Amino acid sequence: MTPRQRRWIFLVAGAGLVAFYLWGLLGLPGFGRYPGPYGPAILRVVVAQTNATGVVSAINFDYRGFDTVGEEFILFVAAAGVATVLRRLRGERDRPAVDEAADRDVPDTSSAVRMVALLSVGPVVLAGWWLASHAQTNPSGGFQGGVMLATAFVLIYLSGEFLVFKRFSPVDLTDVVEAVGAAGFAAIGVSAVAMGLPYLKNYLPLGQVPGAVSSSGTIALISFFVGIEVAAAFILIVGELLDQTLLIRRYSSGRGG
Amino acid sequence: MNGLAVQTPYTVPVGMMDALQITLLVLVAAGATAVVLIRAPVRQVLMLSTYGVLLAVLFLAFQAPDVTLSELTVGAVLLPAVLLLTLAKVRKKEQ
Amino acid sequence: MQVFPFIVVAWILAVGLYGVVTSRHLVHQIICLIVVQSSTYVLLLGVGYVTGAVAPYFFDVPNHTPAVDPVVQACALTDVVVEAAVTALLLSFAIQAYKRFGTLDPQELAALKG
Amino acid sequence: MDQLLPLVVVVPLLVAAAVTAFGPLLRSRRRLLDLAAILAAAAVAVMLCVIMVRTTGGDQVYWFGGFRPARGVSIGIDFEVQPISAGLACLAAVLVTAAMTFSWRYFERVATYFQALMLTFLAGIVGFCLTGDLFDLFVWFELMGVSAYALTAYRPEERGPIQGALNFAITNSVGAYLSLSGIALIYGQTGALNMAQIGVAVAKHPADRLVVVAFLLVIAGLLIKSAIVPFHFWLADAHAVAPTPVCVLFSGVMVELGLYGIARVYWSVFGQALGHRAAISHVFLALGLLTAVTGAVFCFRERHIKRMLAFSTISHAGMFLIGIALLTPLGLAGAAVYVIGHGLVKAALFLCTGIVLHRLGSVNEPWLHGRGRPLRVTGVVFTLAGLGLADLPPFATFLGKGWIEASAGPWLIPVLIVCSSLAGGAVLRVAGGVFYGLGDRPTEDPQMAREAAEETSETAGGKNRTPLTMIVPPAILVVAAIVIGVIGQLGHFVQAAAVRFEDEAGYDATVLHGAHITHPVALSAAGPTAVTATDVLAGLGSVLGALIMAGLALYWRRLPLLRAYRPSASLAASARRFQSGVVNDYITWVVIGLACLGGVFAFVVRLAGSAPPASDLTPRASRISHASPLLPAPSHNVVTTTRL
Repeated sequence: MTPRQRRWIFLVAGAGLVAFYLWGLLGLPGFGRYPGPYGPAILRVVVAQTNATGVVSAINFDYRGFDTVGEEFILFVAAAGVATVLRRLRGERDRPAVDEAADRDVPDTSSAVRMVALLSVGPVVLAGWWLASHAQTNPSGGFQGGVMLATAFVLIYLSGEFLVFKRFSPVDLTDVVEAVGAAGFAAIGVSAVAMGLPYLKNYLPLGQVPGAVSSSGTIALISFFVGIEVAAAFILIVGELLDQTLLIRRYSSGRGG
Repeated sequence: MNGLAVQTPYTVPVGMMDALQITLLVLVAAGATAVVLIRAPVRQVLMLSTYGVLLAVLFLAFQAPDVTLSELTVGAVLLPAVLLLTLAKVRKKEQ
Repeated sequence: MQVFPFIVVAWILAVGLYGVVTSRHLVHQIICLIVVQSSTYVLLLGVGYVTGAVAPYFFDVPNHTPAVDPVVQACALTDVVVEAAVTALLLSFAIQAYKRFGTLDPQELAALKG
Repeated sequence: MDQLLPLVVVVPLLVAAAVTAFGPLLRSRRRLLDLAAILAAAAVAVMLCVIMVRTTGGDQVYWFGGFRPARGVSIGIDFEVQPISAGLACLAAVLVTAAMTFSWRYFERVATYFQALMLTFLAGIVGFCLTGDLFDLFVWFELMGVSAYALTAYRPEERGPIQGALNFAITNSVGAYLSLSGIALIYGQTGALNMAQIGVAVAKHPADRLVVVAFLLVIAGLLIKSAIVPFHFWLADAHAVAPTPVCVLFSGVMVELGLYGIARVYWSVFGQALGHRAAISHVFLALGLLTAVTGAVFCFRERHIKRMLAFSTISHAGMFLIGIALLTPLGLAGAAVYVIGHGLVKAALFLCTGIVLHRLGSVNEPWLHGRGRPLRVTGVVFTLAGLGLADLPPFATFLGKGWIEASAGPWLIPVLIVCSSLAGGAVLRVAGGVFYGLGDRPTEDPQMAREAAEETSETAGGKNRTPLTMIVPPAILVVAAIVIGVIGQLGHFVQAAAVRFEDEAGYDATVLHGAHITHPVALSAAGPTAVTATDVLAGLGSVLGALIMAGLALYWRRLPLLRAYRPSASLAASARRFQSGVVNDYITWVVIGLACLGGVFAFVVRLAGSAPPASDLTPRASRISHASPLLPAPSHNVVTTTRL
């Protein structure tokens, strides 16, 4: 198909598909009239059962925790896939910068940017940590906290210290951390099985006060592992891309693939 | 529906909520269209970031602060950063 | 207001698909895929919304305050992670495609014709 | 609760994480990690075998976190395991084990991530097969998909894998998002994610338009995954370029999983509400026929062996869809056995192709002509597998196809014979030409030489012999395909499983009310299990047809008629037009196909006018307690506790 044909065919067929989709969408009960029963059933029992006041986290890490196991491993696979696809290939280091821009060095970062970036690393890490450890109470959780921690990494890049950072944080270590995070979550579930309970059964003491940091049993623990996993996965992904943009072609003896 | 609403420190009157949501929905629809129609890669990424912020605010109006936070960190910051890195890698021949 | 959010959902899906189909640049195409997926967030959160209800957090409101559906929010969170993962993977493919083919136009990647 | 059920998903995930974590530390002892990964896959296969045997006494339901449903409302996620789902997952585990054993000596250096990705792929498959929750289905579908995309691009130093992976990933992602839209849509109406619970809820509104749209959207992603025409274009691209051990899984189970998913959501969620069984059956039969014929024709013209096998998979996917679309237990049972048999022989064929690539450095059929003579054992295994693909008695493929034909009636027999002859004929043509040097030596044209040169080996070093780890797995798989075909008890077992799979009311009661199916009908056969003379004749007919087609293809230069017309030339031109390699085209086809299907469904369900037959209107919820053929009313032991 030529682009022109494709566009016209799509406009006709797409209109049909969207009309069909709308036809179904308009059969919904109407916006704001969610009929239940899933949500209300959980809302009725959640605080009593888990001592968590952040219901979304309670669902993600307890009621539907098994979904989250799969989700964590999707991220794990993506990081592994990015590392596989972007690994340094045979011959790549021999080839000088042909298709890549040799004229683009790491830009010299102005000291103002560098300072602001470095200064904000601390607060961002703290915010990430806080989010990851308050899953059971507030709108937060391991996922958001993990992404926040990974953002700190991007800030370090902005500060122009990427090469320094790389020296201190070998990718192998990030790999290990990521695997520990992903496996930790799955292993918490297995520990319940080992005690004869159902997989991912929330068996830890729930604490006294609903919404306290120490409440809600395994939810807090799982959130912590998820935070580690997410942060490590995104650091791996961003790191691989930075590798591609900055390092490959400039150093012939990098990390072999 | 008013019988259902309970006064909380954060309660917004239903009518105002409606107006807010409609505005945000229009903005989101326009944002999505803009993201698709802008063909210059870097500008498109910046538009995507804006779209991410719009979505995040919409989700807040849908009473979903958790999703807002994720959409902000992922859709408005992390993905655009990753996309810009990719574009930096492939930029040379585009020019 | 009854149906408007769902019309927006269909619109986002339609423009996203239009972008994927007409795209001449892989990064652009991947971004359009993100737009397609964003229609599912709006749909998920839209169907779980309850007019006048609060967000499902009970640390400062009484336990049985009517709240919007928390399940779709959990699903949307999972969905966001999936988006990030798939996008990262696709971008790494795009980088390699650029290295192998010297172009990012899907029409000109020609390893697999016929 | 059977504690094995979570472990079959979690064990491969944990081992994948461990392999990744220890990879850098144990660089000098790589074999340890390889062994751990293979053992993990084998352990999953064994566990699934045990689970499958246990399900003969009744479905197994597992509630994660111990959240059992109360009063028919589920708040957790469940695994609902029936013999068919456990069997398909078990096939996947067996094929992963075989493929990883094969890779032991295949890749020069197996990078860390290969094992991890294979194991996560397996976990995704198993989770997808066993889950009873619609959103959970999507999660495992995505895990499977993401692993598959990464595995396709495993050799990023070449052009093909990158483009194949892009086409695969973009097409399937669009499908996955459409599926998710469908899930959200049905959730908006029913407020449930548990399949049984949705099924009960939607059955209260028969043929509702939302249900129709949600059904089509949910199966959109599955139709793409199962490569049903016109959603099939990505498959040939991905298969042609993925590493051969990975192709084993793509062809052997991934495509079939899409069909399994369609069957699962049809029977446990939408079937009762959609009604109009005859019309829906006809729509899917038409899709299946179109796919079977298209795949077979394209398969026959293909000269790139991996692409050829890919098109044969498309053709077979069409035949499986026919079996499912008959909406009878016998057809479903036939499809199940056919999937197992096909998975085993197709895996063997891909592994043999991998050996050819390893030893000879190409998969270009004309170039390979006669060069495979030294590979005697490989040739024998390949030929046997090819005969199995052509449904030779007593292969399991023959058994499965026989049931599908018996259920459909005589009109289907010639169609399936033609398809099997074309697909099987292409494989036998390769066997004869490459391994025995039969037929006329093709003239070396420049294009062929270029294609052969483009194809580089996936392996390096040690090419003058075939390691045992490479030849033993395909041989075992072929033998297994024969053994399964001759087990006498199999017929009863599979057909009973199919009856249970289609028993919607029984499914609902088992999941939502903890009922236990003990009725003897569920444990015995549903149709004729004896092999009839017609079956044997049909099987032999397709083998004969395959041999004739292979002969014609090898010796066509000696037949003036064929030399004059060269039918394959025009086919090649049309193939080039459709199979363009441009992902934009593929998405356009997806949209076209879905718009057409949507129109048909809308017409069938809403505008056909006449009320559906009375039996379709029986609300499913009210049927639970008494109407299931398998569920005697007193056997309910309803569980109402929310938490353990």
